[in-house]
Amino acid sequence: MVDFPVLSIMTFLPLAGVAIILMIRGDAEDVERNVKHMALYTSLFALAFGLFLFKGFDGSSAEFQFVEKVEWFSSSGFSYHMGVDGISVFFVLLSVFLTPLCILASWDAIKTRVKEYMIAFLVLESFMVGTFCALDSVLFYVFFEAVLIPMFLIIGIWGGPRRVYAAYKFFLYTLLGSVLMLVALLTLYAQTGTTDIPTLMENPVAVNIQIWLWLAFFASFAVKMPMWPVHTWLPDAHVEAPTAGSVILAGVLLKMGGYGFLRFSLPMLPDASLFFAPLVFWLSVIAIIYTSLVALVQEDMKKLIAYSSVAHMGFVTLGIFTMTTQGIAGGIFQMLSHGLISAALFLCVGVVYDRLHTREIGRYGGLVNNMPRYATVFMIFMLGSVGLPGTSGFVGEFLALLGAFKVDTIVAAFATTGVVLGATYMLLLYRRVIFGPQANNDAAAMTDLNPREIGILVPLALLVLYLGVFPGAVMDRITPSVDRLVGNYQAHINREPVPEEIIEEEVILKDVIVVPDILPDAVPAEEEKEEGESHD
Amino acid sequence: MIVQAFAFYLFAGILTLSALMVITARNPVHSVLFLVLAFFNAAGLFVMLGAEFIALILVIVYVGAVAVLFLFVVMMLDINFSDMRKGAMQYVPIGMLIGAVLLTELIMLYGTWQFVPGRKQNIADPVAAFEGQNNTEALGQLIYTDYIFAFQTAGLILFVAMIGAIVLTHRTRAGVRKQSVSDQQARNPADVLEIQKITPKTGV
Amino acid sequence: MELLAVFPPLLGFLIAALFGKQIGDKGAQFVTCAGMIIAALAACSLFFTVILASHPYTTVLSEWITSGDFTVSWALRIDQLSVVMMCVVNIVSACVHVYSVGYMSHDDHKARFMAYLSLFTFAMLMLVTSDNLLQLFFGWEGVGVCSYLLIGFWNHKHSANAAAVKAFVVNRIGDFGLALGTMAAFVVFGSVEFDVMFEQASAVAENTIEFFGFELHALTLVCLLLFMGAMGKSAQLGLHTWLPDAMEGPTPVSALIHAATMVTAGVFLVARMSPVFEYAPDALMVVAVVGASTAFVAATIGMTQFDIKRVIAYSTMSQLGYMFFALGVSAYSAAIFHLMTHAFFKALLFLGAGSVIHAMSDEQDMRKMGGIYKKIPVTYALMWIGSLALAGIPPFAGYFSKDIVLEAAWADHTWFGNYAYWMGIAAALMTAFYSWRLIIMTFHGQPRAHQKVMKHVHESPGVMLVPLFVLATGAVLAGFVFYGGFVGGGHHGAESGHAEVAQEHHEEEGAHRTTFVVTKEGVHAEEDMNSAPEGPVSVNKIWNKEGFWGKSLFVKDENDTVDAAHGAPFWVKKLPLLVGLIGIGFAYLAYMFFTGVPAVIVKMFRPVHTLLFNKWFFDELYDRLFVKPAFKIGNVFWVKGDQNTIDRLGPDGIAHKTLRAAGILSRFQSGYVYQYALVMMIAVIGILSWFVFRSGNGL
Amino acid sequence: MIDFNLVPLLPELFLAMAAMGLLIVGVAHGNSVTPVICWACAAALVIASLLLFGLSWEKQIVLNGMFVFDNFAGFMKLLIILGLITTLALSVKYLEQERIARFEYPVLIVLAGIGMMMMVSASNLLALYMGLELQSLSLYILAAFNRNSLRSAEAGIKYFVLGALSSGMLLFGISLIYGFTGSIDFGVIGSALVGLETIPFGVTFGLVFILAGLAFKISAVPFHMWTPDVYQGAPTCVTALFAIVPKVAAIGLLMRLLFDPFMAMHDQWMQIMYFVSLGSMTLGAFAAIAQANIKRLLAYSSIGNMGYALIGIVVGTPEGAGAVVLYILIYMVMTAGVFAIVLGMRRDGIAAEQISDLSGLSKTNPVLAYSMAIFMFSMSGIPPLAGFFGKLFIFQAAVSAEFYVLATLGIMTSVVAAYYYLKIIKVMFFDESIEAFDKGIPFARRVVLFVSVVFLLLFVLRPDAIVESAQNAAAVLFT
Amino acid sequence: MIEIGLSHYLTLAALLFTIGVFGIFLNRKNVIVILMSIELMLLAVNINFVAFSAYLGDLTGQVFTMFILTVAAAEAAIGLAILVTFFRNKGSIAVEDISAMRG
Repeated sequence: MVDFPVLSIMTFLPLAGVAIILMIRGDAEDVERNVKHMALYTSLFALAFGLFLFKGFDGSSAEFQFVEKVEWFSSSGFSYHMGVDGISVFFVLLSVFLTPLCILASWDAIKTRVKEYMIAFLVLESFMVGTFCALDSVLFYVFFEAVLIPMFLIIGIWGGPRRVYAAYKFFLYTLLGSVLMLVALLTLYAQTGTTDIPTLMENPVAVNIQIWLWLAFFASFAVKMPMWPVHTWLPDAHVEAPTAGSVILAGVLLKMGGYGFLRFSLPMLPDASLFFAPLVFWLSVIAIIYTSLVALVQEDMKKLIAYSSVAHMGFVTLGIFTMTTQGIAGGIFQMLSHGLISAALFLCVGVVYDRLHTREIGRYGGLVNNMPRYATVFMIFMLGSVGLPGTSGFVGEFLALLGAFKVDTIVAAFATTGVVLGATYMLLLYRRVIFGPQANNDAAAMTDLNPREIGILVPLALLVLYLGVFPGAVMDRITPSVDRLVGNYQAHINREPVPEEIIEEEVILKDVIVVPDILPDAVPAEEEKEEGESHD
Repeated sequence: MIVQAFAFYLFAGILTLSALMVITARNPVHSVLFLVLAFFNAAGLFVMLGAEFIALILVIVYVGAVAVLFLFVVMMLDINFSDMRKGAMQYVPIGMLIGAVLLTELIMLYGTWQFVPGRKQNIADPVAAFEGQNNTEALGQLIYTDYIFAFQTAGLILFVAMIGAIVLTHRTRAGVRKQSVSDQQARNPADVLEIQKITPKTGV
Repeated sequence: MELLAVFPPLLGFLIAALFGKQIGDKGAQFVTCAGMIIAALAACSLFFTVILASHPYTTVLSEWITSGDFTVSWALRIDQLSVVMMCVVNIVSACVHVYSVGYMSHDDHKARFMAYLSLFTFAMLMLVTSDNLLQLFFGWEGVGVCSYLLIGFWNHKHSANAAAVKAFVVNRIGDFGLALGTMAAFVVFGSVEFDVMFEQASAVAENTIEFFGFELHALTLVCLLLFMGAMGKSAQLGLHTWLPDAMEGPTPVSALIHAATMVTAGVFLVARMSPVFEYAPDALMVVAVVGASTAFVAATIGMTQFDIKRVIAYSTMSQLGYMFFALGVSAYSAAIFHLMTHAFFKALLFLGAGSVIHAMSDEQDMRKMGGIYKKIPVTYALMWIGSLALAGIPPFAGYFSKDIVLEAAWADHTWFGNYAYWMGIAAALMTAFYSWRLIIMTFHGQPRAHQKVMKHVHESPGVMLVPLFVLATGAVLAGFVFYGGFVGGGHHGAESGHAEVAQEHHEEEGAHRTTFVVTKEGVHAEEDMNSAPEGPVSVNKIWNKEGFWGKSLFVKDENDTVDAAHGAPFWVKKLPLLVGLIGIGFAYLAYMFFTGVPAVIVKMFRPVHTLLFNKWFFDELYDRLFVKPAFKIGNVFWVKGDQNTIDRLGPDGIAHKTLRAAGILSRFQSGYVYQYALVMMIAVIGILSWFVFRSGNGL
Repeated sequence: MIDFNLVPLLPELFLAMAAMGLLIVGVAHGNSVTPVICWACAAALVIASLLLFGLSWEKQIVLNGMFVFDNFAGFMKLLIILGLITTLALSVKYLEQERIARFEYPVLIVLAGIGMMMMVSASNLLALYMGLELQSLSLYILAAFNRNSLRSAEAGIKYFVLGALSSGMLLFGISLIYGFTGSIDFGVIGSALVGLETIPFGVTFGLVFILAGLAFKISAVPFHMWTPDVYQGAPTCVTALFAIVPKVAAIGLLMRLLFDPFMAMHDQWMQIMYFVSLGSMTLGAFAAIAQANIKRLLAYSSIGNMGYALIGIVVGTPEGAGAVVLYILIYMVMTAGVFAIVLGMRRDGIAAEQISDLSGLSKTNPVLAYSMAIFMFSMSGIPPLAGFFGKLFIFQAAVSAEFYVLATLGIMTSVVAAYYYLKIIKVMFFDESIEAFDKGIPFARRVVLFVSVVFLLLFVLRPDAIVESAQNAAAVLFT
Repeated sequence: MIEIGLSHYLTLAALLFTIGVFGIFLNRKNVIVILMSIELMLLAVNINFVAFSAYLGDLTGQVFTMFILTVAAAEAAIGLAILVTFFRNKGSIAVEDISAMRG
C-alpha cells in the first residue's frame, strides 16, 4: 500500500490543470494550442497515476485500498473518504483512460471556445474519478451530480442543432433521478447515523424502509444507466453532444448507474433488491429487445449506437441483479467493455463526422475503399459491440447472461435474443457505412485515418481484443470484491428468521441454488468461504 | 349598568356604521369624515374601559393629525370621483363570505375565551403599578421604564417617517424664489455693488 | 506439434493483415499458404501420434474466463475427433489457399482475402480443438465472422453484403441456442469443460431443469439448445436460408467454408457432445428428423436451381442432412466419416465449379454455359470425380460414407431411423440427378454463352489445378481407405480381432483389406500428394471404429447403429447405389437426350416446381414473419413508443405541463393589490378554518 | 428593578447615532456627497460589526425582557450587517447611473438595518413589532425611492398596502396572544404554554395571524403576492436589498418566535409552515418559469428559496434550525452575487432587465457569464457548489425528522426550479450573442462578485467552520 | 346582553377588523380608502388590546396601543407620501391603475 494519496491526486490533478489553463495568456492561436497541450498532458498525467494505481492495486483483496479519510463536515460525520476496491478501480481507470482520448479526439474537431472546452473536460474527469473513488455517500453524491455541470455545458455549447433540448433533457432527467437518491441517502444516514459507504454496506437497514430507499436509488441509477423506459434522454444527448461528449457519456457516465447499483442498492438494500429483482429483469429484457429493435430503424449513426448502449446496459442490469458471481462480474465487465467499445464507436462516428459533418447513415457507403484502416478498426469495435467471443464485449455479456440463466431461464432466453438483434443492427450499420457502393462523391473522397486518429483508436482496439482474450487481467481483480458482495448478500438473505415480506420471494432464491445437484459441496462450501471473508 | 350598556351600544353602533360608511362612501372626503366619527366613538369606548389616556391621544393624534392628513391628501390630489365604485361589486360575494367566516370564527373564539391556566403569574408587573395611580401616570411610568426600548424605537420610526415623507414628496422646483441664508451671509459688497460716479445730466 | 497445427494460420493472418502493404500481395499469399501447409503437415503428424499411437491429450494454453465457479481456459484438446477434423480442415484449407492464389489473381485485395482465409482456418481450428463449450463458441463465432467477411468480400455488390449480413444473423439465431445451451450446460453440469461434462452425463441423466415454466429433462434441453446452434451453422432446415445466399462470396470461400469446414461444425458439435446426446434420446430423435428432412428438402430444391454454385450449395445442405440424421441415430462415426469424405468431394466440386466460373468469365448461371468440356478437360474430369463421389458411386469416397450413414439409419429400427433412411434414399436419387444435370448443363450441349465469353474459356492455371488434384485424390480414396478406421470393425470385432470382422462383412472388409494395396498403388499412380497411413500391419490394432476413435466418441452399447449397420440386409445396402444410378440415368435422359422433357415436367407439376424453384418460400416466409415485422416493430417502438408515448408522457409531457402551469400561475399574479390582499386573507381564513375543523368544532 | 443595561445594544445604538449624524452631513452638503455617505454608512456598519464581536455572545436578556442577545442574535446580526454592506457596495454606482443618488438612501438602509437587528434580538412581542415596523417603513420608502419612476412608486404602494395589511394581521395576532396568555413577553408566553394539555384556540388563532404577518415579510406563499411586483418595480439596488437582507431578519425572528415561546405549539405551527413551505417551493419553482424579466424571476426564486429554508423550521429540530441558518447564509451569498451581475446589466446607459438581454454573454463577457453560471448552478443545488450544501442540510434535517414527503416534494420542486436557472445559463451560453453590456464594473461590485464566487466554489473544501458556527448559533434557541 | 363584558368589546373589534379587511378588497378606485381601511383594522386591534388590558388588569395592552398609534401615524405619513409620489407619476390613484407590473 502506498502512502501518498493517489486517488486524491487523480481526482484533483485535472483541476490543477484547469488552474494552469486559466492562467494561459497570449494571442488567441497560441492560447488555443497551449491549452490543448496542457489539457492533454494533464490527462495523460492522470492516466499515469491511473496505471500506478493499477499496479499498486492488490487484486486478491476484497478490501478497499488506497483509502484516505479526512474530516469534512465533522459535525454531521460526513468525511472525505476515498478508496477503491475491485469494483470501482476499473471505472477509475476507464475514466482516466478515456479522457486523454477525448481530448485528442477534439483536437481539430473543436474550433470554438477551445479553452472552455478543455476546461470542461478536465473538470468532468475530476468529477468522474471522484464519483468512483468516493466512499462517503455524500461525497459520492457531490461528485455524482457535479458531473452534470460540465456535461450540460459540453452538450449545450458544442452540441448539434437540437443541443438545447438535449442538454435540458439530459440535465433535468438525471437530476430528477438523482435528487430522489439524495433523499434516500439522507434517509440511510438518518437510519444508521453514518454516511460511510463501507459501514453502510455491512449494515443493511430495516426491510420495510428498504423498499422505498431502493426505489429512490433506482430512480437515480435507472435514469443514469439508462434503463427502459427512462432511456429517452440518452439518444438525444448522444446525438447532439460533440463526439468526445458522447464518448464520455457512453463510456463513463452511464456506468455510474451500474456502479451505483453495485455500491448502494445491492449491499445496502439486499432484501429490496431481491424483491425488485424480477422487475429489473423484465425491464432489462424489455430494454434489450425494445431498444435493439429501435436501433434497427435508426438513420442516424449516433442514435443507433445510443440505442445500442441502452440495450447493452440492459445486460448489465440483468447481470447485476442476478446476485450471482458470474452475473455481477459479467455486469461489471460488460460496463467496462462497453465503456471502451461504445466510446470507440462514437469516436469512429466522430471520425467521419469531422470529415462530412453528417451522421446520416445513408450519406456514407463504401468507405472500405477509401478508408480501409478506418474500416478495420470500425470492424473490430462493431464486432465487439456485437459481443463476438474474443472481444471484450463477449465476456461480460456471456457472464451476465449466464448469471441470469442460473436465476431465471426465461429472462435469460429473452435477453439472449438481444444477441441476435444486436448483430443485426450493428452489421446493417457497418454494411451501409463501410460496404456497398460509394454513393456520394464527398464520402468517397474522405481521407483515411490520420496518425492522431490511429493513436486514439488503436489503443482502444487493442484493449478490446486483449480483454476479450485475457479477461483475467480485469476479472481476477474484480472477483474478490464481487465474491464478497455476493457472500454478504447471501448471508443476509439467508439469515434467520426470514422476514415475512420476502417469504414469497424465497422461491426465486431457491431457483438460484436449485441446479447443481451434482455439486453437492461446491456451492455451499464457496458460500461459507465468502461468508467467512465477509466477517473479516 | 343600563347606562353603561346603553353607552356601549351607542358607541359600538355608531362606530360600526361609520366604519361601514368609510369603506362604502362614494366620496373619499366623506370617508375621511366617517373615519373621524369612528375614532371619536372608539375614544368613547376607551373611556368606558378606563383607558382615558389612550382615548385622548386617539382623538388628538388620530383626529387631529392623521385624519386631517388624509383629508389634506384627498383634497390635494383632487380626483374626479364621479365613476367611483363602478365594477366594485365583483369581489363582494367572496368578500362577504370571507368576512362572514372570519367574523364567525372570531366570535366563536371569544365565546370560549379564557385565559391560559395559571394566568396570574403570566400577567406582568404593571398590574401593581395600576393601582393608586391614574391611567396617564401609570402609562408614563411604564413607557419610560419597562418600555423605554420600544419608546426609543418609536422615535426612530418617526424619524424614518419624517425622512420618508421628505424624500418622497419634497421637490425643489426650478425657478422658485427662496431665501438662501448662507448666500446672503456670504455676499460681498464688492461683488454686487458697483459704485459709479454719475455725472449729472448725462444719464446712466 | 499441436501449436504448429493451430497457430500458423493465425500468424499468417496477422502478417498478411497488418503488413499486407509492406510485404505485398505475393508476400501475403506466400505467408498464408506456407502457414497453412505447415499446419496441414502438422495436423497429419498429429494424426499419427494421436490416432495411430492412441495418444490423445489436452494442452492448456492460458486461463480465459474465471468467475466464481465458472472457469474456462484456452486449451487445445487433441483427441481423435479433433485430429480428424484438423486434418480435414487443414488439408482442405491448404488446398483452398493455394487455389485462391490463382483464382483471385485479378482481385485488388488479395492480401486481405488470404488473411481472412487464414483467420477463418484459425477460428475453425480453435473450434475443433476446444476443450470446452465456450472456446468452441469462440471458434464458432469466429468462423461466423470470417464467413461474414468472406461472403461480403466483394463488398461493392449489394447482394454480397446482404448475404453476408444474412449469414451472420441467421447464424446468430443458431448461436442464440448455442449460447443458451452453454449456459444450460453450466447449470446442469457445473462446468462447460468437456471432460467434466462427459463424466457427469450419466449422473445427471435424470435431472430436470425449469425452462419457460416447464420442468424439462435437463440433458434434452441442453442438447436441443446446442443442436439449435448446430442447425444454424450447418444450415439445417429452418436456419438454412443463409447458405445458398452465401454463394455470393468468392468460390474458394464457398469451397472452404460453405462446403468443407464451417458448415460441418454443427456435425462436429453434436459428435463432440455425443456422451451427452446419448443420454438425451429425444434430442437425438429431433436431430435425426431435422437432418433427414433437410436432406430431402435441400435435394428437391437443388434439382431446380440454375446457379451452379447454388446447386452445389443445396447439395451441401442435403449432405449435411445426411450427417445429421446419422448423428441422430447415434452413428457419430458414420457422420464424421461422411463429413470427411464430403469435405473432399464437395470442396472439389466447388473448386471445380470455381474453375468453370473462372473460365466462363465469372458466369454462374448454368443456362448460359454448356459445351465447354473439351475446352477445360481437366476441370471436367475432376467435376466428374466429385459428382461420382457425391452420387455415391463406388469406389468413390461418397459411396462408403453415404452408405454407412443410410445403413445405420435403417439399423436404428426406430420410426425416425426409417424415416431418415427413406428420406436419404430419396435424396440420394435426387442428388445423383441434379449432379448430372449440373455436369450436363455445364459442359455438354450447345454453348449458350456469349461468343466473347466462349472465346476466353480456358483451362485454369496449375496453381488452381494442383489443389484440385489433391482434393480429387481425397474424393476418390478417402472412402475406402478410412472406412475401417472410421466406421469399420465393431464390438465383436474388437474382441475377436480383425479377421472375424473381415469374415462377417466380407464385401466391405474385402474392399477394405485390399484398400491398402490399392491405395498405395493408387497413390503411386496419381503421384504422392497425400500422406496415407503407413501400412496395414502397424495400424491393424486400431484400424477399427473403437480403436480409432478411442474415447472421443461415445455410443451407448444399445445404440450402436454403426455396428448394426454392418449387418444390414443386402437391399438396404445396395438401394442407395441403385437409386444413384437411376438418378444419373434420368439426368442423362432429360438433359442429354430428350432436352424437352424438363420443360414438360415443369409444366406438368407447375405448383410443385414453383415451390421447389422458390426454395419452398423460406426466404419469403421469413421476410414476412421476422424481418419486416422486426423493422416495423422497431419503427413503432421508436415513433409510437419512444417519441409518442414515453417522451410525450414523460419528459416532454411534463415539461409541457410545467410550462402551462407556469403560465397559469403567472396569470394568477394579476397585478391588482386588492386581489393580493384577498389571497392573503383567504389564506389566513383557510388556515384558521383548518384548525377549527380539525378540532371538530371543539374550539 | 428597572434594567437599563444598554451594552448589548451598542451596535444598534452606534448605528442609530451614525445614521442621524450622516443625515445631518447629507443635509448640509446635498446629494453630491451620496457616495461618501454610502461609504461612511458602510464604515459604520463595519464598526457595528466590530462592536458586535466585542460583545459577550452569551445569552443575556436586557431592558426588562425586551431585548435578547445571544449567539443566534449575534450570528444573524452579523449576516444582516454583511448583507447591508454588500448592498451598499452594490448600490453606489447604480444610484448614480439611475440618477437617484440621494443621501437619504444609505441612511434609510442603516435605519432598516437597525430594525432588522432589533427583530432578531426581540424578546417581546412589542419589541418585535417595533423592530419590524422600523424595518418595514424604511423599506417602503426605499421601494418607492425612485420617485420619478412609475414602477418604483407602484412597487412602493403595493408593498406598503400589503405590508400594512400584514402588520395589521400581525397586531391582531399579538392582541390575541396577549389576551389569551396575559403577556407579551416571550419567556412568559413560553412558560405559560409549556405543559398545557390543549393549547387554547385563542393562542392558536393569534399564532396564525402572527405567522401570516411574518410570512409576508419573508414572502412565503400565499403571502408572497407582493414580491414579484415589488422586486421588479423597485430600483434594482433596492431589490438586491430586499432579496438579501430582510429575509435574514424575518427568518431569524420567525425562528426565535417559533422555537422559543411557541415551541410547545410545534404541532400547530408545523402544519401551517408545512403548507407555507410547500406552497413556496412549488410556486417559486413553477411561476418563475414563465418569467422574462430577470428581477421577477429572482423574486420567484427567492420565494422558492424561502420555501426550502422553511423546511428547516417546519421540522423544529436543532438540526433543522442550523440548516436554516446555513441555508440563509448561502442564499445571501448567491443572491448578492447574482445582483452584482444584474446591476451591471446596462446597455447604452439604460438598465437591461430581460433575461434575453443576457444572450451570448459567455462570448461578450465570459467572466460575468461563468460567475452567473456558478450562481445559477448553485441556486439549483448542484454540487459541489455551496448551494447544494444548503439544501443538503435542510433535507437532511427533514429526513431525520421523518418528513419524507416534504423532503421528497421539496426536492422535486428543486428540479423544476433547476429548469429556469438553466434557462439563464442557456441564454448566456447557448444563444447567439448580442451587443455587449456597457464596460466598466465598479470595483465594489467586482469584490462582491469575486467573494461570492469564491465562497460558492470553495465552500466544499473547508465547510466545517461555517457549518458549525451556523449550527451553534441555532442551537441556542433550543436551550 | 345588558352586562357588558369583554366579549362585547372583542366582538366589536372583530366586526371592525372584518370591515377593515373587507374594505381593502372591496375598494377598486381609491387607494386612500384602502389606507383608511387599514386604520380601521388597527383601531380594531387597539380595541382588542385595551379591552384585554382592562379585563386583565394589566397596563401592557394600553402601552402597546400607544405604540400602535404612534407607528400607525408614521405609517400613514409614509403611505400618503408614497401615494402622492404615485399620483405625480400616474395622475391617478385608482387601485386598478396600480397594475403596471404583473405576471
